Amino acid sequence: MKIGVFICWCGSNIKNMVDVERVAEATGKMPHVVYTQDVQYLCSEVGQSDIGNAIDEHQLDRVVIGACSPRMHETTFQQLMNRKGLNPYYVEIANIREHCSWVHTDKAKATVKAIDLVKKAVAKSYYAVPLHAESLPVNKRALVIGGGIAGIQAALDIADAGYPVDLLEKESSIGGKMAQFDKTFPTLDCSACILTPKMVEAATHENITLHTYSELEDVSGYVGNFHVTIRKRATSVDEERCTGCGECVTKCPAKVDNEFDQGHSKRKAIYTLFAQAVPNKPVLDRKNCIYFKTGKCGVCKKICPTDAINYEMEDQLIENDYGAIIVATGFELNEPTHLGEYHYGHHPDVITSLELERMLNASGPTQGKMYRPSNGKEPKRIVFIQCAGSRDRHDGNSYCSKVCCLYTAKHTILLNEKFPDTESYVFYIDVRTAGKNYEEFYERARQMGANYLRGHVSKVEPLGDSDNRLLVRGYDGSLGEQTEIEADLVVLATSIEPQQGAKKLAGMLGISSDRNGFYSEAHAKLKPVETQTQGVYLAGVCQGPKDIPEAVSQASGTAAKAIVLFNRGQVKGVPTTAMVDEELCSGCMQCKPVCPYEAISQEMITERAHGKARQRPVASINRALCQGCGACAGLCRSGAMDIGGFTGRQLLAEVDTL
Amino acid sequence: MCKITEELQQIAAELLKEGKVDLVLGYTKGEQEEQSVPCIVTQPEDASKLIFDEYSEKALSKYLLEESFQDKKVAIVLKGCDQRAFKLMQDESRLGREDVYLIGVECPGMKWGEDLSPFCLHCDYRTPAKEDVDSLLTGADIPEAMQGEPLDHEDSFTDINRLEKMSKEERFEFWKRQLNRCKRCYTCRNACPVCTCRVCVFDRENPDYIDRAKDQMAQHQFYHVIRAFHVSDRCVSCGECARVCPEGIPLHLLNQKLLRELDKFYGEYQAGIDEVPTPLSHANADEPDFFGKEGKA
Amino acid sequence: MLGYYPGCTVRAQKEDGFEQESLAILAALGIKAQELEEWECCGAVYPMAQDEYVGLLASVRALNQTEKEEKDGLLTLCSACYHVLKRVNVRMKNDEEAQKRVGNYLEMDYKGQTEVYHLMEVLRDMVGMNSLKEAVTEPLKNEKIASYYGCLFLRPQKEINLVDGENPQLMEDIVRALGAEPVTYPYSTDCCGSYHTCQEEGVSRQMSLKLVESARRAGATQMITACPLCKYNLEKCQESMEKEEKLPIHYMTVPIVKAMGGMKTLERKGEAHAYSAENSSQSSA
Amino acid sequence: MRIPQKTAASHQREELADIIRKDVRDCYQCMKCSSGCPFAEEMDYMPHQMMWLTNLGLYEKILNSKSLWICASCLACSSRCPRDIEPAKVMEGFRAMILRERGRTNVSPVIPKGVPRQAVIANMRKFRR
Amino acid sequence: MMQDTFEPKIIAFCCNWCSYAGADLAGTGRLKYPENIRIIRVPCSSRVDSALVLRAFQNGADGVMIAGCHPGDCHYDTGNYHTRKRMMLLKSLMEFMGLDEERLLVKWISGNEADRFKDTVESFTSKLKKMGASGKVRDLRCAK
Repeated sequence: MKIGVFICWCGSNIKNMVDVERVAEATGKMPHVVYTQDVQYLCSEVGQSDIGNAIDEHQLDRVVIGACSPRMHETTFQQLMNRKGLNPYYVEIANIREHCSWVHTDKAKATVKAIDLVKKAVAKSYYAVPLHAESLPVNKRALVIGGGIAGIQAALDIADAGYPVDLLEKESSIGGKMAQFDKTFPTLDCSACILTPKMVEAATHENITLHTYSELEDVSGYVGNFHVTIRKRATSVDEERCTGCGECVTKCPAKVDNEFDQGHSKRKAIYTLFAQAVPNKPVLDRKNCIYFKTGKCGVCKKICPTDAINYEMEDQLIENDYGAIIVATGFELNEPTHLGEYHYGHHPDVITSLELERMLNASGPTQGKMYRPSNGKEPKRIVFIQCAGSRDRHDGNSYCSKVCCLYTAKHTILLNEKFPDTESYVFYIDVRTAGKNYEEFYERARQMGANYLRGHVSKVEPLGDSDNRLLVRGYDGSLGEQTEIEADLVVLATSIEPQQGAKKLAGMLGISSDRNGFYSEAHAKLKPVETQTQGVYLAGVCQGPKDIPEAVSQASGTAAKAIVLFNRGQVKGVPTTAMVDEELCSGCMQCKPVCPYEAISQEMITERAHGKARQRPVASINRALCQGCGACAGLCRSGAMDIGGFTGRQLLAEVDTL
Repeated sequence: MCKITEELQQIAAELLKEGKVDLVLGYTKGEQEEQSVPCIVTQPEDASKLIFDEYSEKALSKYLLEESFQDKKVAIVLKGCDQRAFKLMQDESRLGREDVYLIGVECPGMKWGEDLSPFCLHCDYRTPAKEDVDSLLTGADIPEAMQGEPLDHEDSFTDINRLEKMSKEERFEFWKRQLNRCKRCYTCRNACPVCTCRVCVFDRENPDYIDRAKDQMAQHQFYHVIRAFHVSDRCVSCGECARVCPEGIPLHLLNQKLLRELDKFYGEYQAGIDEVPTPLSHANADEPDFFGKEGKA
Repeated sequence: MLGYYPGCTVRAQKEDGFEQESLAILAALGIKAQELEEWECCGAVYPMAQDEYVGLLASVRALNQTEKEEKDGLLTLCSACYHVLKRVNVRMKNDEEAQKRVGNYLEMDYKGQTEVYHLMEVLRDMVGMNSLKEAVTEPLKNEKIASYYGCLFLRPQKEINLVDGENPQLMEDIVRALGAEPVTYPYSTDCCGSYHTCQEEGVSRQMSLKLVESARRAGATQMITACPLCKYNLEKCQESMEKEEKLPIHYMTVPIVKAMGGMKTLERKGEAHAYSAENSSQSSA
Repeated sequence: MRIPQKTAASHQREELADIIRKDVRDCYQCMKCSSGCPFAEEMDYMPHQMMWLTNLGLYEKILNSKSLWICASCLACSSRCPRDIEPAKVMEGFRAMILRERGRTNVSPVIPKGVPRQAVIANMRKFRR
Repeated sequence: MMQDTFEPKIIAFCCNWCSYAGADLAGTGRLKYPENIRIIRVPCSSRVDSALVLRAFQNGADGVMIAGCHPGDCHYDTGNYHTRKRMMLLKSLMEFMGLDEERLLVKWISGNEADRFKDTVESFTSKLKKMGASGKVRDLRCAK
């Protein structure tokens, strides 16, 4: 073992407070140290070549550096080692700048400390082991979970880059929530007009396979190598045979509330989700089908010209391997029945924003006409209540749903355009319009006549009059007065919530959720689309409330991450992973539950003892998953578990030198 | 002869006769009246040597790890705590259930000098669960003190309370007196049924955590702290460690103290009864933070 | 057998008939209640200060007394008593500090075991709306009745937990069972002015008048309540009106008694119940 | 108004916190309390303003306000407050502070004849310790 | 007399992602603190086991500090939860054995809390100065 010690002056940064020559001299006396040198700037070209020359000249195999923080230049020196044909983990750095010269004022004491720190690094280097990063091949196929706008965008981007994508959607059509909207803010584009082409493009793209009416059943594996089982629910309609003629839908005698229209219309038991559904083939809702309930009927089967109806169809399990998974599962809207003061669910004329959205939609239940559910008459005075369940710690979600301010402005604009004699009143706490052209949009809403009143509504109650109208009791902060409005229709801006099944999915994927149930990104600023699980990325509202452009750009972000991974073709783990000394390990697996990455598993090894071959269990590390935290090593009783670069022996050597 | 011993001899003889097992690991009477020692019976006619009484304290399960027991079909006598240890070994993949025939026995409580062991007074698992063993022998003569509800931890290990009330210096002096007697003979480790590492960390030469030649306080402290830690959440409370100590060091107090802390802050857990992972093998956000703003740090 | 806690207000206003009618209705429907052997004033106000415990004592005594007398729960009629007893009970159930402090002071170990009931709760949960409907002999066909609960029965909903605090339907259900039509009217969950009737009479008059007017506009022929103070305020605000202008304010028991055939009928039924209960208990003994 | 040099002392703020065990800092001024307060017309400071004065530490204004005594603890505000602050409890806290300090308030309770006893007792307890 | 000249020896295990970075930031900001501390870099506070801590004491450390990310901020998600569990146990065992558990300091210091790092080192150093040298766990083998 031949160790070279190099002490950096860092100009005057170290030299002024630490006697570098003394440090070099003191450490030079340590065993195995064959060369010492102090250099003005080790990180410079000159410094680097000094080290390089010393390595050549003295056949050094370990290098110890006394300089700035390893967090600063560790990679610089590791690359140098690489160039010199030495393992990068044979370089050890003593931090004598940030942890010594910069924080102390007594040169004598600082020099003593610097000597200690370099000695510590030398001792550690005695026990250094060469480390290599493991690399594994990547399966170049992506799975996108959720066929809303975010999922569609991510799938299209990846597919356009030339990689195959499977797009999973639990409903019978892709499109998601955006398909239910009428217009989009702040441009008032027709939602369907911009969404439908994307849906069609996704369905016809040669690299995209749609799995509608399907859910995730199981996930195993890790980045680059996920193994996924998809459950495709039985549609009772043979996709191959069905031409989508719609005869069955017309003739089906069973009528149920249409969820897509928020219950403001009826659909059949065999149905397509909406007119522009993709794929445009019906599915049979067995819960409401007369044949499935009573055994009698069978009208759809009789009438189908291609004999596509199959009552015996069963759920299908599809298994596939993927390199990356994009989660774009979207959101649900809170049903505000728990906010008793707003009378939702007790009076038909108290509705949610999404219900209003469907009413305004020309292909919605009223063909774009406004009506009061209680009596079918056109409402003249409409009151909007913001934050109905959002920012509400008492009886709702404590976070801001982010999009309500803007879509309410949109609603008032649309109402004023289409029905000029309606009056809109908006009770709000704050109006938040952070976004390009959003403030202007809010301005436009006010200019067009929407009345904004700053104050939260305390109660909506029936007036008890013949018209069955509502009394809205609020407060106008500008007037400083309680303000009551007799309203024909009350619209609640309900809160955005994670999907019901979000927790279960998180469990399958090994990702975490925040306190509100939205999926957690790996880093709030710098890794906004990644998760703690490598190879799993987040797009859209499943990660937190956001509007369409944000969801779309996040989706493209996830696509870029997946494409980068596929282009590279392999995943490289960190070199400083855990490692198991099989001789010591008894396979007790106490370490397994400690690992946050599920990188530890049990493996059987064969060993010869007393003349016999015997199988025995040991812990085994998946080096592609392990991130090298060492929580397992901190627990292992026998010391069988260790961490490369921070082995028990190395740390002990450091402690012992001090 | 008590009922359990009688039935035990019968079962052992049958198992051996029918060739179901190669040997039976149990207890026999020792040289002194108040002593029972482990014993291996391989012939049906020797089954009459086997006994089970209030001196059958030794945890037998650990023998199963020894080389001489490998590749043999073994029947073993297990009281509650010993069965917990067996279960833990099983959970920790140290042995399989298949080749071992378990004879569970109802434990009447073991002697601790003149009195009953505090472990037994606190124990609520004297008898292995029926479904966990192949045969279960009950009908032990239970002393009065063992009938009814087991004692709380506080009431059985009163020495811990006593020590906690002392000043720090008194405690230090107490342990100094105790630990200075330690010869590091490792009998406590060897007897412990949950000390099941392939190679004990103290037997390794590199790193040399302990210098066997040096008889020094710091070495004793190191050994006993780390031993207590390795056992802590996995302790099955058999009491063997303290019982076998030739110097009579109450070293069980260390792991019992840790157990008490674990129970207090993370909920009760009984190794070998409750499912793994053991408390120290998992941690989560909801657990108390001692080192935040208000912590004792 | 329920324990019965009359409370000072109801006891002092015996001539109102609220107590007599309530007990007669329950007896006729087979519910037995017996006055606690000892009780004192509940304090009329729930102490909101979290660091005060003295205000809890009187109520805890009554709650504990109920348990001591082995009653199946504690019945009360007055809104204030119900509010205070129920909230103190909730606090005793959940607040360990309160358990300790009150326990030490009263030398008893009370942890909120007793259930507190109001008349309307008993009608809903023990009698049932169907049985009540069956007991109606003279349905109140032409009455449109506005129910007024008063704050003490509604809030805080999590603790009182009697009805939906924003959209209560219990008294309305009773009204329906009696064959009358319940009236929905704005402000029905607002305050009547409460004890401002002592201090700022004008304030409470004005607030009560708003309620009465609202009910009248919605077509009510009478208002009912279970709160003595609400009833007082709702009546007092109409004092200066002509008799025919006034909206009658009743205790909720008044229409029930009427629909069930009057007090005489009720008393007869009650005695019949008592007799059969006595007989059955003798035969089983 | 000019914010005075001295706002509420920390011991006063702590006293309030001890009584009510609520953090008024959570108030984001949605005014829901004021919008549903049946006594609002009689108040000099609206409930949401009382919360704001609390946050600003302008206790003097609160302690001298009419609103403090107009509030009858009907709990309409508390039951709807989206921040769970319970304005009625905060007001009660201030009343308790006055009562604890002086044993009585400046208001002398009026007890007319014929009023139900529950009102008499509640009224007494509000103004006297 | 002794107290004035006594310079305690402190060994600190700092998590690479938070406390080590916090110490770096203290350097970048030229904050000043006593020279007594020697920092050992670990990937995560959970890498430190009780044996290392004890060894440090045996080796003559007067104080040992383990610094990790604040709960909820662990770079590895859950590492510091393990640390606080294990170190709480070690501290109570030390206390139970009459050892100076206050010589073992566990602290959460994030990568941007340079001031907190400095304050911690200062207060720990002055506390150890007051306590004097640690003799209770010192291993004579290691005496230099």
